[in-house]
Amino acid sequence: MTAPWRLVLLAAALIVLVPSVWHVAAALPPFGHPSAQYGPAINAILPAARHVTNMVAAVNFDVRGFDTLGEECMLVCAVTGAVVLLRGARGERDEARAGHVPGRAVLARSDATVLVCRITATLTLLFGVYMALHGTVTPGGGFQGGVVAASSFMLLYLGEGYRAWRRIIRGRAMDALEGGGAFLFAVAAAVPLVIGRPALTNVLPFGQLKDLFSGGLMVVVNFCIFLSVTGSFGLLLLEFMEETRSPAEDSVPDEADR
Amino acid sequence: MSIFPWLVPAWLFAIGIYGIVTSRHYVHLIGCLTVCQSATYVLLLSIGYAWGAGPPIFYDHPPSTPAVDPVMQALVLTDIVVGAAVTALLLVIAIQVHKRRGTLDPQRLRPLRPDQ
Amino acid sequence: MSALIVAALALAALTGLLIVLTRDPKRQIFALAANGLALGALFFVLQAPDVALSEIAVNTAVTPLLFVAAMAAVAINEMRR
Amino acid sequence: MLLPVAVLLPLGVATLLLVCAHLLPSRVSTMAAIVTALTVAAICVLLARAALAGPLVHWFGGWTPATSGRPDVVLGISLMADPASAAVAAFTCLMFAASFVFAWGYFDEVHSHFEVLMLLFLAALVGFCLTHDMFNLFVWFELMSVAAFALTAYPLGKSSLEGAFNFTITNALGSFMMLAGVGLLYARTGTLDFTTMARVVTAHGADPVLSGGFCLVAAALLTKGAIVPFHLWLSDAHAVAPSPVSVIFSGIMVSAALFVLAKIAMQIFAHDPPVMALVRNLLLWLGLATAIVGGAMAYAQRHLKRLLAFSTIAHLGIMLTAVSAASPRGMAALLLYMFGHGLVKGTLFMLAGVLLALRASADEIVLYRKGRDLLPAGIAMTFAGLMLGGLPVGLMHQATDILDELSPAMMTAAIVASALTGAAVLRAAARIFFGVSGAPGPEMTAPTERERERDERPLWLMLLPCAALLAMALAQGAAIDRFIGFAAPRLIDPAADASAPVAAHSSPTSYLPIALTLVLALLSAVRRRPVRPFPRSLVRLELFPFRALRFLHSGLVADYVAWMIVGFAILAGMLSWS
Repeated sequence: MTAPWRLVLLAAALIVLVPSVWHVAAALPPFGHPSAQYGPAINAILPAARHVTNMVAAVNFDVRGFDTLGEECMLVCAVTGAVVLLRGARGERDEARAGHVPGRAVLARSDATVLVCRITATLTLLFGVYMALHGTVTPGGGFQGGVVAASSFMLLYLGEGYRAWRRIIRGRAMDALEGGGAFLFAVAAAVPLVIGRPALTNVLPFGQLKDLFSGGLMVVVNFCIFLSVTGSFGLLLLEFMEETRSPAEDSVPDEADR
Repeated sequence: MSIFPWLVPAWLFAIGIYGIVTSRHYVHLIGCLTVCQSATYVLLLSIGYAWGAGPPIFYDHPPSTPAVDPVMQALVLTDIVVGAAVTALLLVIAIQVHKRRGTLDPQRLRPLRPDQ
Repeated sequence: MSALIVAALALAALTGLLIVLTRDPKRQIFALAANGLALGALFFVLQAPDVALSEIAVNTAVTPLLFVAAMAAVAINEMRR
Repeated sequence: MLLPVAVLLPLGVATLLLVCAHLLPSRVSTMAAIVTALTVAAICVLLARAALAGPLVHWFGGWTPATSGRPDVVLGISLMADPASAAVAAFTCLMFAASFVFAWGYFDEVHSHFEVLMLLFLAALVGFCLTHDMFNLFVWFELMSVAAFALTAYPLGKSSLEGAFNFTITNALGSFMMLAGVGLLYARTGTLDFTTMARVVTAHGADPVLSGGFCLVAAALLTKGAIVPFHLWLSDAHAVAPSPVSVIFSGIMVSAALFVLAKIAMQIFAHDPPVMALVRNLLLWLGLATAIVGGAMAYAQRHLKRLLAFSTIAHLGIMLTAVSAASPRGMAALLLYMFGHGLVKGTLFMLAGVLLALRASADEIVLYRKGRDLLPAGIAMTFAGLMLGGLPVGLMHQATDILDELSPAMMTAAIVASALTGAAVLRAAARIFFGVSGAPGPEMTAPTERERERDERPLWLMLLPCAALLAMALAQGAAIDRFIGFAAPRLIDPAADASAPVAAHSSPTSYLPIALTLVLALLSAVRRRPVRPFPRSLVRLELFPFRALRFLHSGLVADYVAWMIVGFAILAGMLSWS
């Protein structure tokens, strides 16, 4: 199909969809007046039932924790897939140097840059941990904290350069964090089964409202997610940066028998 | 006017599709896919929004104050992180395609049709 | 409807359009980051600070970074050919 | 208590394998994967047996409906095993176990990442079948997709990467649609639990928001289930994925999507007139169209895995017509067909994998006579081709007998798809293993590629799972009839206590598919190159429809997405006009 015809086809389909979309939009509960009772019920029940203040975290880590386990595994799955696809072609050597496009000047890092990067990297990492720790109390949680913590690794790259960075951030450590976090989550979900309660039952003490470690099992789940997300995104960034290093003699497997 | 928030997701989805259909670069196409994805986030959060309600976090105000729907937020929250990972997976595929074919133009990349 | 919400929605819709219309993938990365910010702002306005944090951390920081890395990898490949 | 274990166990083993990836020899992780798959299969069989007495429900975190203290508000997520869902989950695990055995040693070099991805895939499929919560369904749908994307691109060849890219884009769009649909359903019903949602839907009746939500969810599931015009991604992905993965894709992943579509339509929307009208009419015609398009495309392929991929599309069309019956007998036909087709198609993909490993090609014309010393594989392939073509034994045939009785359109779909795909497989088998071949017809100009798979495995190890699957596909008997008859009504209403009659009367029409298959296969075996003008123009006339179809299957992701939107517009248009 040529491009104009494809556009005509798409336009026709979209025009057919316009009245349907309008129909649905007009019939939806008016914006700002939701009719669903699920959310309000959560807001009413959970603070007293679980001693936490962040309802989003309560939904994610307790009431709908099973969803989060699935999502967590999805993250692991996507990252594992990405890693397999990158490493499969490249192998696992880590001696190469950073890639460089000719004609672009390489500026030596000043001491100030190194210092600033070290400081900001530490601060970012701490901020990530802080965000994750306060997940059940204030906005934040393992997901956001993990992403922030992982991005601090990138600041290390900026400050320390490729080689030093590779020495600090190890692929295997990231693997272990990623898989380990998700594994602990699955185990934490299964443990209540052993004592005859439904999976993911919150059997730990709930703690005090507004306290850092309130929410019982939620704290554990939150921590597992933090580990796993840090590992996943760290690994992802690591493998992507590997792709930009100087390609030594990358083998392209399916060219071999052609 | 109260229909406007529902039209924004439809618009985002439609232009994302338009971008995908007309794209001539895999990486650009992946960017367009994220537009389609953001449509779902906007829709879900709009569904959960309530006038005059605060965030579903009862740290500064007592638990009895009206708050927006936390369920929709929880659904979107996890999905954003996963969405990024799927985007990464697609980018990896794009990088590998480029290594083998030297191009990222979808018009020239067709599986199992080597001579086109 | 509050003007703030309308403005945030419109901004999200516009930056989305920007992503699609920026055909050069290198420049599209900026559009992506802008869209991430706009969505983050929208989510804040919609009383979803958790989601907004997640959106900003992921879609204005990490995703554009991945795009940059991917484009760099593609450029290095190009050079090799 | 066993119910959550069926999902948690594979997830746990997969993540544990990821942690220990560098410590374990890969054979150990393969063993672990096989044992896990078989354990979960056993759990699911137990669940299916126990569910005969009534559905089993597990509320995660103990958040039962009562904990909300409000009517029609459900806080938690539940898994629910009705006999049919548990049986499909068990079947899934069985296919995975067979695929793991088949792939023994195939994926040695990458630190058990293959097993990790496959086990996550397994967990996702089991969760997908057993879940009773709309968003949870989406989560497993997405996990299943992500695992499938990565596994498709795994060989890192040109075609597999491009196929995986098309697959990812189309199915990611599908999952966005699903999420949006879940959002719409939630906006109207205020719940995500199937049972509660069904109650609210029944109370509301016809409502544009509910119709819109169903439409979006259905579009996603039809994309996964490869129904015309959402089907274009499938032939690219299944043809280029590693053979053990294709076994899963064609054997269970796509049909599971149709199974869940049936479950959602029946359990939630049974009392929503516009949605049910859509299911009964549009899905029937889409199914018929899918059967015809898939069958014709399969017949015109020379790349064996591509041929099988299109034949999967054709047979999915048959399954969709069974869904559209929206009755216990339709569900019985769907279940029987899912199992029968999955087993046969799994076998065929394994045989294609054998050829790729030992003869370094999957092109039936390139492989002409090259399989003469692989006689057991040839016999298995011929037999599987006959089964696909409607040999009157086994699970698939029982299902088509039911469809014959249900409606003429379903019968047509079954006959056309069986005959075309069966004949195509028989033609390939005759060419490769027995050196019997006429002049190539429309398949001559079909796309093909040179590729190979690792060949260190002994032949018997690869043929063992083939034989096992083929033997299971032959199963028939009173026990199966009784179980399916029991499971089918409970798929529509988990609280039902009726039983559907499964045995169908064998009428003369039930021999029609196999007769047609044999005629078509024979025709292609005696085909000669046309010399005189009249046969030549006849051949040109024959080629025309195949060319037109091939033109639509362009391999361009832009086309695929455009057609998806067209399909979605058809669904939405039908709903808003009716």
